[in-house]
Amino acid sequence: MAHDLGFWTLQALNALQLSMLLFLLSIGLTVIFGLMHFVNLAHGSLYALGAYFAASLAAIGGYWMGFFLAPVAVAGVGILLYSGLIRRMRKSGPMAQVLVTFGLIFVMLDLTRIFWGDLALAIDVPTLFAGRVELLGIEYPAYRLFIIGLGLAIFAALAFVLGRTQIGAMIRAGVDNDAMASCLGINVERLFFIVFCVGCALAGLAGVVAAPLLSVTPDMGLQILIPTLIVIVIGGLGSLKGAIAGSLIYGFVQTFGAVLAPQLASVLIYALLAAVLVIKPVGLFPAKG
Amino acid sequence: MLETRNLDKSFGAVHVTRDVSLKLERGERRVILGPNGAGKTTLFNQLVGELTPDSGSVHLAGADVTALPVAKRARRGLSRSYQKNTLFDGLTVEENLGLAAAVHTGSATQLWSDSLAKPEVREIVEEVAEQVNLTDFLQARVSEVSYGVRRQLEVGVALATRPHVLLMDEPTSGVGPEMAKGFHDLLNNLPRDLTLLIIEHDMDLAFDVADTITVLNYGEVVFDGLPEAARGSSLLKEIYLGSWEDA
Amino acid sequence: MFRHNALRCTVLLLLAAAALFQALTAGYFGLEILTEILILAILVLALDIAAGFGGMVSLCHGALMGVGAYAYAILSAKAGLSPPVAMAAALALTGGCAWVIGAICARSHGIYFIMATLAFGQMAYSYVFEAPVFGGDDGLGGIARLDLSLIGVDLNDSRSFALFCLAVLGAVYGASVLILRSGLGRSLAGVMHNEQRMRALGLTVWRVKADVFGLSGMIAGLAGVLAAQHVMYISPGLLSWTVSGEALVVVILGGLGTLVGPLVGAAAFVLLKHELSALTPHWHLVVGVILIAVVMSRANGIFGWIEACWGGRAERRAAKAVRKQKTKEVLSDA
Amino acid sequence: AAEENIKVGLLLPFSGVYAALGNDIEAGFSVALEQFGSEAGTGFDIVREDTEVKPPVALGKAKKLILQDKVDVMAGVVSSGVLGAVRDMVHGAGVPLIVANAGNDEATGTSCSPYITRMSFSNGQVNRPMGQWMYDQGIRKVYTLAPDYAAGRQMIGGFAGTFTAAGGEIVGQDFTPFQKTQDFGPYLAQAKASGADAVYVFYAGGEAISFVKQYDSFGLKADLPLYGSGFLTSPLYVNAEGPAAEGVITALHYVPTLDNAANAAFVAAFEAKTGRLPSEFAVHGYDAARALVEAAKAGARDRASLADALRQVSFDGPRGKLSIDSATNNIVQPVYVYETVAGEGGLTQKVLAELPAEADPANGCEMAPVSN
Amino acid sequence: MLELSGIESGYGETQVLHGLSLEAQQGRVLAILGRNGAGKSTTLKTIMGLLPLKSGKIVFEGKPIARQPYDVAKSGIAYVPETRDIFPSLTVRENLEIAAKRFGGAAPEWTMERVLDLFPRLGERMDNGGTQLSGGEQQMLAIARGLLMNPRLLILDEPTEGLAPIIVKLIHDKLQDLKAAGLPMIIVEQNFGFATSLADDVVVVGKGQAVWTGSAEEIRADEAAQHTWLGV
Ligand SMILES: Nc1ncnc2c1ncn2[C@@H]1O[C@H](COP(=O)(O)OP(=O)(O)OP(=O)(O)O)[C@@H](O)[C@H]1O
Ligand SMILES: Nc1ncnc2c1ncn2[C@@H]1O[C@H](COP(=O)(O)OP(=O)(O)OP(=O)(O)O)[C@@H](O)[C@H]1O
Ligand SMILES: [Mg+2]
Ligand SMILES: [Mg+2]
Repeated sequence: MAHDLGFWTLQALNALQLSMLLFLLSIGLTVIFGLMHFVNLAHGSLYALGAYFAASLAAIGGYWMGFFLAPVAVAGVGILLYSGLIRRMRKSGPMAQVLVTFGLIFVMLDLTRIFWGDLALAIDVPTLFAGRVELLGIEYPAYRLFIIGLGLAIFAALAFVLGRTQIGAMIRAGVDNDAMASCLGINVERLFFIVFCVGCALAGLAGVVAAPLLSVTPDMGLQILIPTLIVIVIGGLGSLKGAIAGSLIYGFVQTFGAVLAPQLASVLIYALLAAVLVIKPVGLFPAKG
Repeated sequence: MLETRNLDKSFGAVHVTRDVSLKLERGERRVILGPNGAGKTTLFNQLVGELTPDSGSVHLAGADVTALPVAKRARRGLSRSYQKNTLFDGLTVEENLGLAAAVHTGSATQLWSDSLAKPEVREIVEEVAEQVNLTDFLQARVSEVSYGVRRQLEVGVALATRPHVLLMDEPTSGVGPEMAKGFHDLLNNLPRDLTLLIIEHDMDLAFDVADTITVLNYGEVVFDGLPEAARGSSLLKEIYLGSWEDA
Repeated sequence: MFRHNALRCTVLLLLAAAALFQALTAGYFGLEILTEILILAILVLALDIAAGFGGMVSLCHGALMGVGAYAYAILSAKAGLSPPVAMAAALALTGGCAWVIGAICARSHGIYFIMATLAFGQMAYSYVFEAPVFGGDDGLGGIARLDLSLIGVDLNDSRSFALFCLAVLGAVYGASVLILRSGLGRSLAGVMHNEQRMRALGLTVWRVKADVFGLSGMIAGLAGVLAAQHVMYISPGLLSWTVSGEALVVVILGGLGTLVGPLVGAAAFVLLKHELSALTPHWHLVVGVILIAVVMSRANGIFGWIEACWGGRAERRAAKAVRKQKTKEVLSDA
Repeated sequence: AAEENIKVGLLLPFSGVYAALGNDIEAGFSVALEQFGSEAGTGFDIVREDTEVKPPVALGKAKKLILQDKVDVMAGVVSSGVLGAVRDMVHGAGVPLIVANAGNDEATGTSCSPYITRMSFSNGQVNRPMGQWMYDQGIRKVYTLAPDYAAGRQMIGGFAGTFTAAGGEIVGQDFTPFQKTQDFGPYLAQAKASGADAVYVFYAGGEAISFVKQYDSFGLKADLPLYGSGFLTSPLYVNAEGPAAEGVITALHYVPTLDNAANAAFVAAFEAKTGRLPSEFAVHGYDAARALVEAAKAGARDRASLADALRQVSFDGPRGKLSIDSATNNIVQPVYVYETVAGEGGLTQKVLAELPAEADPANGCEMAPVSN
Repeated sequence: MLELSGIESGYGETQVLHGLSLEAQQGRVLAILGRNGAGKSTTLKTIMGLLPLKSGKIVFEGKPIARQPYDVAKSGIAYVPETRDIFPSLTVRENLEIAAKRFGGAAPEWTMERVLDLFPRLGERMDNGGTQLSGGEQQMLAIARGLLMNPRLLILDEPTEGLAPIIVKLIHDKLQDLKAAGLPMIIVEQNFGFATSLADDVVVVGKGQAVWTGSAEEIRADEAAQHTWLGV
């Protein structure tokens, strides 16, 4: 098959779009996971929850209602989780956290089944981004371009907050040594609470954004968990740079792997993960060192 | 016994080891002095292999070991203690010493016998516990003993590999005068053929135990010679020995 | 470092007695469940050796178990080797795979180690899933059980098979204790507590990790061989990461690094699952809530909770110190 | 009295990815029992077990049903893996099993059993007729896509075989990692670049929804019409697919819009019970129960007689005339080509053609008859 | 201004302090001396709320002290721990910036410039990571960080540990200045000379209790006490 330039542009955009979706998801996880050292395996469930909220809200008030309210609703669930469980778990070992969040996956999976049923739901692409756009000589679905743009915008905003502001430095300090940080008069508890909620909201946002593209099913959270973990581990925990790099690598390897080496498509990303960890045991851009 | 040739190391723009060449004879006891941040610990890390120098080489007993990993150098008789305690916190003092002795006696990877129960390991553990005054603490968990005891154990673990060359990074830092004195006695009782390289801020101790003194400043060897010469050196006084009591 | 104490011995004896009683008296479904517990127990023992005593938290033990199962199935059903030979070969193969994975992942820690092992597990899963020789996702049937008729035991009988699994589990437990008490096991404890220092003492750390991971993988492979013989049919689902995840949950639920705890965890988990799934299709929900409750009780799993009730002050202190240490280690690696 | 009742074990997934299918099958099953149960001359006791779509779990549950509950007959099984796992057990114990979904060709091929009767479909069966039909529509070059697992390969294989035999050409084929592919963008670009006249796919469940929507969002439907196995636009998912599914042409053994009396009765009863239109899965459950009733009507009561009677059932059901192929115990049924079109209450299925029933080739099935 | 009476505290079930009492006075420097493991650091950690108070009372400026480190800091106490606890993922500058607060109010106010004047070495390392500093540099940073909080009470745990004598002298001078400016301090020290030359009052801790209390001159003169309690 001879492929022209347009074909490769299209694939590059596909890769970029997948990357940005993963970025939205993994940045939330890396913020909670890397910064708070909290192993939140239930992050994928929050993503699924975001999609479900969006589906229900969209049925009432259209896509944009879901877009704006679902992340807030997921953050609300985050608040419940935080005050009920996570605050008490922050100082427990990672093993206890794995167990609790594994339990949460089970619970949330069944709760979504009880509330929304086993059948897949769907949301329509918002009319603003319906259709396709002429770009670089090809036609590309506008909604996918929207995802790319949204991902980049969130990346820029977070890079600014974490890297350039006082609050970003305080978050990192609290992560390094929360006892000492509180001795310096930093309200670590409140800081982490905010961080956790933002992380949840971002997971919810990823769910909302993914919903029109995919289908909304109870197991979507579990399905996305592994890719997300791969992204943050390839990139290195806790760093924004790592999350974006990991997402891009995942997106491009997955997309071009499917095109160039279809029989290896399912193994390729794992092989890459293993290779990265052999060469750099802490990922490409870990937070420290 | 231990030699470096033109060792050089930078962290980004910070040049921490500048062309350092040292030579320790067998049985020599050398103290490294130098202000904070002079690069003493960094030098140790390069000697044992935890850091790779940018250029230059490290020689142990005549052989170039620059490319060898930490463990292989250690098995050739190079042992160190750390400035910041690096112990097996959840285990007892006895087990801490036993692990080191087991590696030394080669029983650390055996599948068919308990290394810590071996007579040759037990013997070393008891000897070392005696040497570093830990006989009473053998059954205590490291996480539960005081800092001073941990400091002694830090040296004890290094000794339990029965090294030919022992590097000690501020062994008396943070311990009281009483323990510092005990440490002094320990040094005096160590076999004379053990080669010692010690980083120390305690002048009295340094001048007392040292056969030779090396002074580092900004990663550079600024003095290398006998203690007597060091004591009189104005350079040393200026960069280092200013004492608050003189004020 | 592994220590046997009165509490552990008591719990162990009680477990063995309960299993034996069950094996001798239970009906068909009871034996099914018992066998399931016993096989899971072998798997979680393997995982506890690596994770609880070596800090190597693995998400590929399910896959290793699958490798053992598939190796046995292919070698016995397709290559026509006799079951004992196929079994030995399967164990050797799994041990070898695990050794290589352990050696490659040795430099990673904490979550990185988990993900590295996950990667290998998923590679094995994808390969088996998509390979037509292994029956793809439809799986492979017609697997024979070991023939012990020489000593008058018919393993095709559910009761005999359950007793056989119990015997194997006993042997594996004994072997695990020996491993942990050996020079290798001691060094492993050292590596888990402070890898840097072990290296500085002259230990080739990656070898120790690889050796232990290999042994652990071999035990997981044994669980796989038994699972294949038990079900007499295997499918790629065995290698899925969720199996590893569930095993990990069982180990933590039971009590990481206690060897006895995971056994309790295996029994509790399987029984809970069966009781609940009979009651409601939403048994995941209940299991999830129970998991959360156990952790919130702040003990080191069920066994930690038993320990606390037992009340030995010294015990508790020890457990706490060790746990704290572990926490610190995994965290500082992350 | 209770002793004379036939004890039926339902082996279905009620949790896990196929829970929706399990529920639909069960609903169909009970609708049929309500509708025809009185004709059987005996009652039915139902024991349900959740397979969780995990073969070892399913086998454990099957053992429980067979050995402990001592059921006379079992029905269910959604995934082929589960069917593979329980096959030897069922065959060995001589308990009849009515397969209500799993479609792998081997089940009524090399590993067929006189005790296993399939009332659903086989993977090859529902796709094979489409090869000739599409060729007859003037389509010459086709690109195929399916998930990379046994069912995906068998479905595509069934179609490709007849399509190439008719003179068509498969210009490209992709098998996407099963349940790991959420973004079909890369594959769609490949298909577009391949120069095919049409695309033929098999996807089901969540993958089907994502696929259809993404296919539409790239604007491919106009130049490159989408065909496939009918699961792609099953009534279970088609509403989630929305307008993207309009105009997609697929083939399946059942759609709820089939125009016959039996179907009208079924649809009405099913809607009354669940408030939904029945899917092909519901009809599997429905017909499985119906077959059971037919067997009981013929006087069968115990395992052996039920097994024997089940392979001889034949009736006019919602899908048309059904019978069991005595050579393989697989169902013989017509296949319907339908287009998904906009209707009053959402999307609906417009039947374009009924392709005649055809028995599967024996596929290596050798079966001893059940002794009477 | 800070008064501890009969406090009991420790790590989990290991009780370290057994009814320790001491008092730090407004405008004065209190030195806590004692052998290794006596419980000096434990006392400070208990004050800061890092360890639970099992019994006894801690009163700061007439009010019972809060039990969360954050609230303790807010009430005007700055703490320089033995282990320094520099934040590794922050640069030196960020380590300092996040501590810059105005909780207390001892004039003159500490600003970034003043702190860098005090420790010029830090100025050269402003954009380095916190843990890329040598031990001594980290100690300077920890003290600088405490000062930037502009505390009403400064608590220092072994501020001279691992420092070259020239830096020790520098720190001594600077602490002397702070004392002159009226900043109350509590200092835990191994360096007897350093501590007693700076302090007004001295408490010797032994086995978790205050075993000797008096002025700095007294302990300097009292060789017997020195020998008994400190082993010098
Ligand atoms: N984390 C801990 N867990 C249990 N016990 C501890 C812990 N830290 C210290 N201890 C114990 O508390 C006692 C007092 O320790 P502390 O650190 O207060 O001593 P110190 O007077 O500051 O001594 P040093 O001069 O060595 O710093 C010691 O006996 C020590 O064993
Ligand atoms: N990993 C690193 N990255 C960057 N710079 C480093 C790193 N480690 C050390 N340094 C710098 O190297 C210099 C020397 O540090 P080193 O720890 O060797 O000093 P030292 O002589 O042991 O001092 P001290 O007596 O205070 O322990 C310091 O300026 C330190 O900031
Ligand atoms: Mg140093
Ligand atoms: Mg102290």
